[in-house]
Amino acid sequence: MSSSPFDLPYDLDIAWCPGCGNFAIIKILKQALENAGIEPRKLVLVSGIGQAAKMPQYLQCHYFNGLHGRSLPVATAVKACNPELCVIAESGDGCTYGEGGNHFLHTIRRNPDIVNLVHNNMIYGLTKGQGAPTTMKGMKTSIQLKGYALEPFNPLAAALAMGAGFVARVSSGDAAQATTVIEQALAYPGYALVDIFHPCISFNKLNTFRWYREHTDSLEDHDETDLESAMTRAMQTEPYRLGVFYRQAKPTFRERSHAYDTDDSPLCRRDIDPAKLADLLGNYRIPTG
Amino acid sequence: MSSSPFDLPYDLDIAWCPGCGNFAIIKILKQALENAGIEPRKLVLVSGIGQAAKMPQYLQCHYFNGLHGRSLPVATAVKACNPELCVIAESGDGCTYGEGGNHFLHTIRRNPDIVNLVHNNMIYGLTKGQGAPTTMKGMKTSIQLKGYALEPFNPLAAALAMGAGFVARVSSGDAAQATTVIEQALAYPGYALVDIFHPCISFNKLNTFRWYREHTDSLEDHDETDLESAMTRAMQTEPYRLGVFYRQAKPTFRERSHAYDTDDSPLCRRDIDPAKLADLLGNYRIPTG
Amino acid sequence: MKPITFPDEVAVLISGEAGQGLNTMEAFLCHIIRRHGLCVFASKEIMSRIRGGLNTTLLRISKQPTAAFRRTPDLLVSMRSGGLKRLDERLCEKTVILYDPRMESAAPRGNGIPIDMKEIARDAGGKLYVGISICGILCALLGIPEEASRHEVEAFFKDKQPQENLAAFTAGYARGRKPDLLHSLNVALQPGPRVAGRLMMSGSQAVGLGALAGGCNFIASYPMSPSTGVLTFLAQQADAFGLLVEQAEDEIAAINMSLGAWYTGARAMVTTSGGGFALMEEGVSLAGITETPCVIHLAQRPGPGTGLPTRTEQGDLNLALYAGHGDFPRIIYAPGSVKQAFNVTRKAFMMADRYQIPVFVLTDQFLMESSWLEDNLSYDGKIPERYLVESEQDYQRYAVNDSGISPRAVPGSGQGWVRVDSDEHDERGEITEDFNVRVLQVDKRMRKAEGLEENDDDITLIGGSDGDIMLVTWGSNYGLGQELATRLINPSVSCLHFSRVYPVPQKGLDILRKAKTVIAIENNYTGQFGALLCAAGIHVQDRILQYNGLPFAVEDVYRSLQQKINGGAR
Amino acid sequence: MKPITFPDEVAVLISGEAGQGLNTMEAFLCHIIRRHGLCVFASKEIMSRIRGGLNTTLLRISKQPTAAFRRTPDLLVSMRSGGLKRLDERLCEKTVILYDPRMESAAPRGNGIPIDMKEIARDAGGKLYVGISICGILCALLGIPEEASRHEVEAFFKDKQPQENLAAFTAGYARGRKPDLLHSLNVALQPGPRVAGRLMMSGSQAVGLGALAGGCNFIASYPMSPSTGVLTFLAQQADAFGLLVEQAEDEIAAINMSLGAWYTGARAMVTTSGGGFALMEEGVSLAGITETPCVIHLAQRPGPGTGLPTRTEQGDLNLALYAGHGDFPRIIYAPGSVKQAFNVTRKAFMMADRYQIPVFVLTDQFLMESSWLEDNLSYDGKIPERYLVESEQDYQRYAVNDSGISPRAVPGSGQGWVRVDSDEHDERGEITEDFNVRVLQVDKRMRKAEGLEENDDDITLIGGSDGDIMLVTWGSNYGLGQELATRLINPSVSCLHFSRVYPVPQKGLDILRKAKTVIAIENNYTGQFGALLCAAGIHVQDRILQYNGLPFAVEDVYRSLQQKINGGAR
Ligand SMILES: Cc1ncc(C[n+]2csc(CCOP(=O)(O)OP(=O)(O)O)c2C)c(N)n1
Ligand SMILES: Cc1ncc(C[n+]2csc(CCOP(=O)(O)OP(=O)(O)O)c2C)c(N)n1
Ligand code: SF4
Ligand code: SF4
Ligand SMILES: [Mg+2]
Ligand SMILES: [Mg+2]
Repeated sequence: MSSSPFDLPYDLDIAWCPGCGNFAIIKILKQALENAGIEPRKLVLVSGIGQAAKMPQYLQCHYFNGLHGRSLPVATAVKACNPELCVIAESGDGCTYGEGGNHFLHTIRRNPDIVNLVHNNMIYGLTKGQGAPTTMKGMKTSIQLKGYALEPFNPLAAALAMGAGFVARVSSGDAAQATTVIEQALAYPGYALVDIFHPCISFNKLNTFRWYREHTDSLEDHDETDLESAMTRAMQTEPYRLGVFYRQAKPTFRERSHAYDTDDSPLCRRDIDPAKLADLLGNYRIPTG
Repeated sequence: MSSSPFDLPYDLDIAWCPGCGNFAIIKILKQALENAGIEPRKLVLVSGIGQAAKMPQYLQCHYFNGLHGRSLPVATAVKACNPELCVIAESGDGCTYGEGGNHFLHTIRRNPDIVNLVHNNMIYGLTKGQGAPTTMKGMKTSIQLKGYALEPFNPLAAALAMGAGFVARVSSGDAAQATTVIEQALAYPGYALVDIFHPCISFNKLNTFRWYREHTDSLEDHDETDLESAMTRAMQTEPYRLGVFYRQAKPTFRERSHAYDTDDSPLCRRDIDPAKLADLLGNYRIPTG
Repeated sequence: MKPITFPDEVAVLISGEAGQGLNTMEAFLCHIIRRHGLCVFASKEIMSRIRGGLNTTLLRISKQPTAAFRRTPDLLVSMRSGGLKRLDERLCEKTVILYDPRMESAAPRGNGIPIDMKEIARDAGGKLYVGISICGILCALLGIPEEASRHEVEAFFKDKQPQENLAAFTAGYARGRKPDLLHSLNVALQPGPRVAGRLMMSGSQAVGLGALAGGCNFIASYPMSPSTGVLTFLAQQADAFGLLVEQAEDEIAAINMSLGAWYTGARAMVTTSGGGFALMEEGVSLAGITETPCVIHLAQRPGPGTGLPTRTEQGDLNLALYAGHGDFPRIIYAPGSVKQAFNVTRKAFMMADRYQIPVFVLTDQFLMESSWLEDNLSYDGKIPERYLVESEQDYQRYAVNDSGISPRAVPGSGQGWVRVDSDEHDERGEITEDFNVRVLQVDKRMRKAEGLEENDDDITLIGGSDGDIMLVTWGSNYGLGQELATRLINPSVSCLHFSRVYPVPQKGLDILRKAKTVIAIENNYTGQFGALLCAAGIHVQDRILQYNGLPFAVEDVYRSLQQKINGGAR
Repeated sequence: MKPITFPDEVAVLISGEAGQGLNTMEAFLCHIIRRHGLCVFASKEIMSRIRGGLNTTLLRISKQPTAAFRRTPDLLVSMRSGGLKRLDERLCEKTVILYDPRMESAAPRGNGIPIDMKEIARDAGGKLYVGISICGILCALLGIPEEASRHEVEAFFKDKQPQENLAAFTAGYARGRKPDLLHSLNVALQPGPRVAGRLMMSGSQAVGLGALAGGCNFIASYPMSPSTGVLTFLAQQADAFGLLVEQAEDEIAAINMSLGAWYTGARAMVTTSGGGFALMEEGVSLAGITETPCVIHLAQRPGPGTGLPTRTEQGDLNLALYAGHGDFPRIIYAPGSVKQAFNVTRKAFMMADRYQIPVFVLTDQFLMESSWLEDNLSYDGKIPERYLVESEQDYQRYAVNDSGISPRAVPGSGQGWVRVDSDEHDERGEITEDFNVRVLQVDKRMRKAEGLEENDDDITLIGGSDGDIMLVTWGSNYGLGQELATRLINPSVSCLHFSRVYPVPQKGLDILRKAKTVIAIENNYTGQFGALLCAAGIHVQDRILQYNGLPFAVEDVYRSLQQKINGGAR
């Protein structure tokens, strides 16, 4: 691997299984960050818990490795309080769409200017192979012995239904496309979802490198600004389409929150104005005479 | 009001504001239940917390009035454990789509045979008028002083994206249509979402009886089995369409859970077979000789 | 009939339904009576509904300030049918009752004075104006000059039907001067100048103002009674003070957002009640291991479950104390007055920032929604200190040191990396599975608990420390203890109030260790703070507990203390 | 060199990386050694990863059963580079070390015996088979006859590469008979007949089996180490026993589903760990106010936050004890053996159903994932009683009575209405705001706490009750206390183990009140159970606490007790 500003300057024992799709993703991510010209010292990776969520540990960057399912609220606040930072929320499919499903819905509605990378291996990796919301019907797991039976969660369709402005899917097997798409997500001003297909070689024997190659294909003749068509394609399965499904500028959380309407300085550096507070206290005073 | 088998045999002080849309909904519900031939003693209403969630108190039926946001998991389990019961999960827009958003997503994926009635007044009523997920952009509230700013939550589109098999919207102002649709929801074998537009006269000064009349219209020339068209219409706003957007048979949670594959008796009445357990214990015994 | 005289205090209870404007009446009466130069303490008791039902507001009007609830009013005004029946238990033979004979099936026992409520506001505009007419009656009875009153009405209602309100008020005032009222009631309260210049506010406002003083610039929360007032207050101040106020999708999002905000150096708060807080506990534990500061305003209401959503209790002390899995330090403040509410909320931000721990402000419905009078809040106008460092190249977020407080840097300023981890981590913030590093980090975190600064105002002693009986109160029972200690002087009764309940201030324990008889007064079933005192080796001889959803009535506690003291004889 | 002799016990520690088959080795060795007639207790210590890292399995092989962890093995087998370094602290001069010189930079200090691990399984099929070769070596050393061993291998691996495994085992067995090994180690353990017929199982299996015996027919949970084993076990039994097993979207859904299930008369359980349980607390409070039974299996791991996800601790007692806002009764069991795990889980269903309260089974990673040996579980084969009534026309779900236990009916059977409410409610289950009804219902609920039945087996006294020192243990430290009490006889040391920790059994308190010196042994930082005992008036003189993520090593505690007893002298 060629050197990157995001390489750690020391060796670290990486906790992923040798051969896991996560190794491809870290390469892709570093490249995309470099292409997008992100300064490592301005980068904050926010993650939940799971194999994917270990990603921040392996990059030279700031990070907040929080709770299972809770990367998005943390990431939203980090960006809101310091807009100078580049904020990525990165976690697994179980973490983001399972435990964190409610935040997924409502973060999209807020539209903070963050990138949401979801390692979608269609399984719970770290807890050893239970079904995830994206697990395919019929797959047998240690809990779903007769095969996973729920409707698979369609993150792209859900995001579009919530009004997301940047919705994409890539595969760790196609590094070139994945890098470009993530780069674009980083450039997009608002919430950008990139669902990343990748194989869990330890627990998902169905969705292998090969399966992903054979069951995916790039979006073609697709107008990224056409919501209806984006939705139709998001609902398609065979092949699963890869690329940017939808891109549309929308007001971000910064504007919606009004916190920067009259003051550009990052919230995290704002001080209270004691004179104003003293004035306000005066309003509660019982007037004399 | 003509008498109904669901009338309580005593007077109860109803905690809703005089003139509230909820009064129309209770009438509609009683009528739909009667039309559908539901036996009161087989009916369980499960609700969360909010003004809408008080509904079960005012009907002659069994009920489980649980926590804010948590009606769906309770309802799913009640139906799963005793399929002989008719189970309705009924609550407000805040309860179902806000606090309970994650259950909304995943209950749909499970497809239990329940009806989900959501009183959508586009506001938090019981807590005195904060924005709800369905609140319209620009509406001013006690917390959103400059106007509610998030993308409104589109429950129909979300449900369709999750693979729901029965998706409908009605308005408390059109009792005839609402009654028919709820009756159909009761007849549908699987999760049936009925989002019910209704005015909160105390806190929502925008979405009044009149507003609903002027901004809604029935679905016309619509094929209920066409998912794409259902989605397109669900995304439309002016006018908001009313009626059944989508109807499609799907395997229910009963089948997906396999709990009734070989035994028809309700889970809640099953006893353990001690002989089987003794056998199983034997498997852990270190063989002699 | 000899007129009933109220020389020191008159407690007025107004009963009506939601939607009849009790809140406006309370606000207006508090305002005008205080302007007039009398003290008022107002507390309300409301049903969980928007219209209808039966709510009450209690106004204790007096020369000396009071700050506790009373069960039995001197004067009851019943504005809606059913009020007399519901409140029967709270009345005594002396209570004077203004009621509408058309609304009640029977005349009240005792001193009923019929008032034709429908009639009184008819000319002014009908039943919407009954409330303000009643205000007129009360002002007349309190001897507030008519002319001055009318000015106040005009000012108060200048954007809300000023004419109608004035007319209704005037009609009421006239009614109040009629002989049946004037001659049977003699409110001999002489106003004084000492009320002017004081502050009047609710607990919600005080917590909100304290948050501003503490440098709060971010609040994410989910509405829940009785904590929502703080969110609303801060929303109103957002523009002026540059705050971000966000309504979260749920409480889990709220606490996690607040941790994200603190991580960047912002100062965040969440406001919630027991059930909502239960959902935040995993987040509190995250704050514990990541050593991210956090400030939690927990306004209590009676549980379990949804319980009594609009009422009061002190049942969540244990919840706050043991919230979150694993062991980590925390502080719990429990203010008992608006001054304390302002000060401890402000201090909560400071302590959270300084020690990088979760700090609780534990209040309740009674504190939040009552209208209090306060000399001043002693705001010194200082900009809150920021306990942050600029990171160096080799910065270690979790550096082990003597105090246990590793210097905190934020991303985007300095040369180092700010790595924060919910897994056990080494000094750099990287995940570790090394048993020794684990122990070092646990010890480091727990070391902070030993050094937590105590302040003189964490406790308040009312009366001497060598009396016969020491009452212990915490949180919103401050005023109660004060009043009891002042009234019960033989045998000598003192009161020790804790505005910090955890860690229990050493100074407080010292006083209690020397006390002869300790009686803990708490608004919960099990006596949660008393148990904490027991664990600290204090012998708590007796407890006065209540859990019906109401605040303690001062006369109830007075009576039960009398009984305890005199062995039942009065 | 004189051979090292192990007359009573040999503790074998196997170190390897995730993916090298340690679990299979453990299972196979436990099986074959027990078949051979020796006792084995096996516990593991694993990293939070799927491949790589360094994990260990400890096998205590002995004539008499043991059930505690040991820090220092007699024999270490290191299957991966780095193992020797990492485990250095756990070795002593006497430890014999089997290692691969090609994988280690330095020979181990002490009794190293080089083994060419790559070579040994080469012919059988390469490095995948190293583990089974090692098993061959160990079987040879333990004197398990070759012929019998080979049969066991064939049976055990009949669906998993039987030929390769047999070849590798045989090669290992041959290596084990080489003089360098045979002559330096003398494992003089004579097998006996008493192991045959006993039960071997993990804590997860025991809890799962207990749930079945308790009539569990519904489980909804979200995976979380170390609680997932119970979910997996029940999934495997779903078909045979007619259970519904559902993986919930989160822990909040899980607990609410379980309450829905109980509401219908089904018997549900949730299984989770601290962080997941924190999310369930509002649901526990809902169970409290609605008086819906519920059974919660909480398998502890070290916190706060994500902490050390695959390791062990007893840090969540307070969490369970104070979970949920408001006051309501509950029971917490904390089993210390698989027999207790089976029995208390079974009983948890009974008690939950009978008293309509939440009942906890508090375990930990050590209990869940170790392989235990048990005489029998004394299963009586009784179908669990159902504490349900058929409702009459005028049925009242929350009827107030002396016991506080209102007869519970379910919807769909009987003539009455089953109304369950999370708001405070009247006897019918309808929302109330009546203060008196509130008090009646709180009192009714709390009354149940007084009548909770205690059982003899809630505590176990090992040794006499009049000894010099009384050790107190709870939960998974049962075997530890047992071993200590057996070994430390002068001065006389007894041990009192609590398998129910709340309410603390009266019988246990009685014993402790009479004890001379009480020492509480807990695997957490603050000594949470000790604090409960203190609150009950017990003087706990000393505590032995640990919080590094490992179970207590029996020799560590032995040593520190010796020191306490002899004032430092040995
Ligand atoms: C509240 C909570 N519940 C459960 C867990 C246990 N847990 C850790 S990771 C994980 C699933 C991980 O799956 P996914 O997010 O898909 O990530 P992957 O490991 O597949 O990359 C779970 C259930 C937890 N840490 N916290
Ligand atoms: C965990 C929790 N958080 C917050 C609340 C407070 N709460 C009660 S009802 C409600 C909102 C109700 O809005 P909605 O569901 O739309 O019902 P409506 O009153 O409008 O019918 C809230 C926030 C609660 N009871 N529990
Ligand atoms: S368990 Fe699966 S996802 Fe996790 S590191 Fe291994 S292969 Fe990758
Ligand atoms: S607050 Fe709104 S929704 Fe609730 S009862 Fe009143 S009008 Fe209806
Ligand atoms: Mg995954
Ligand atoms: Mg609503």
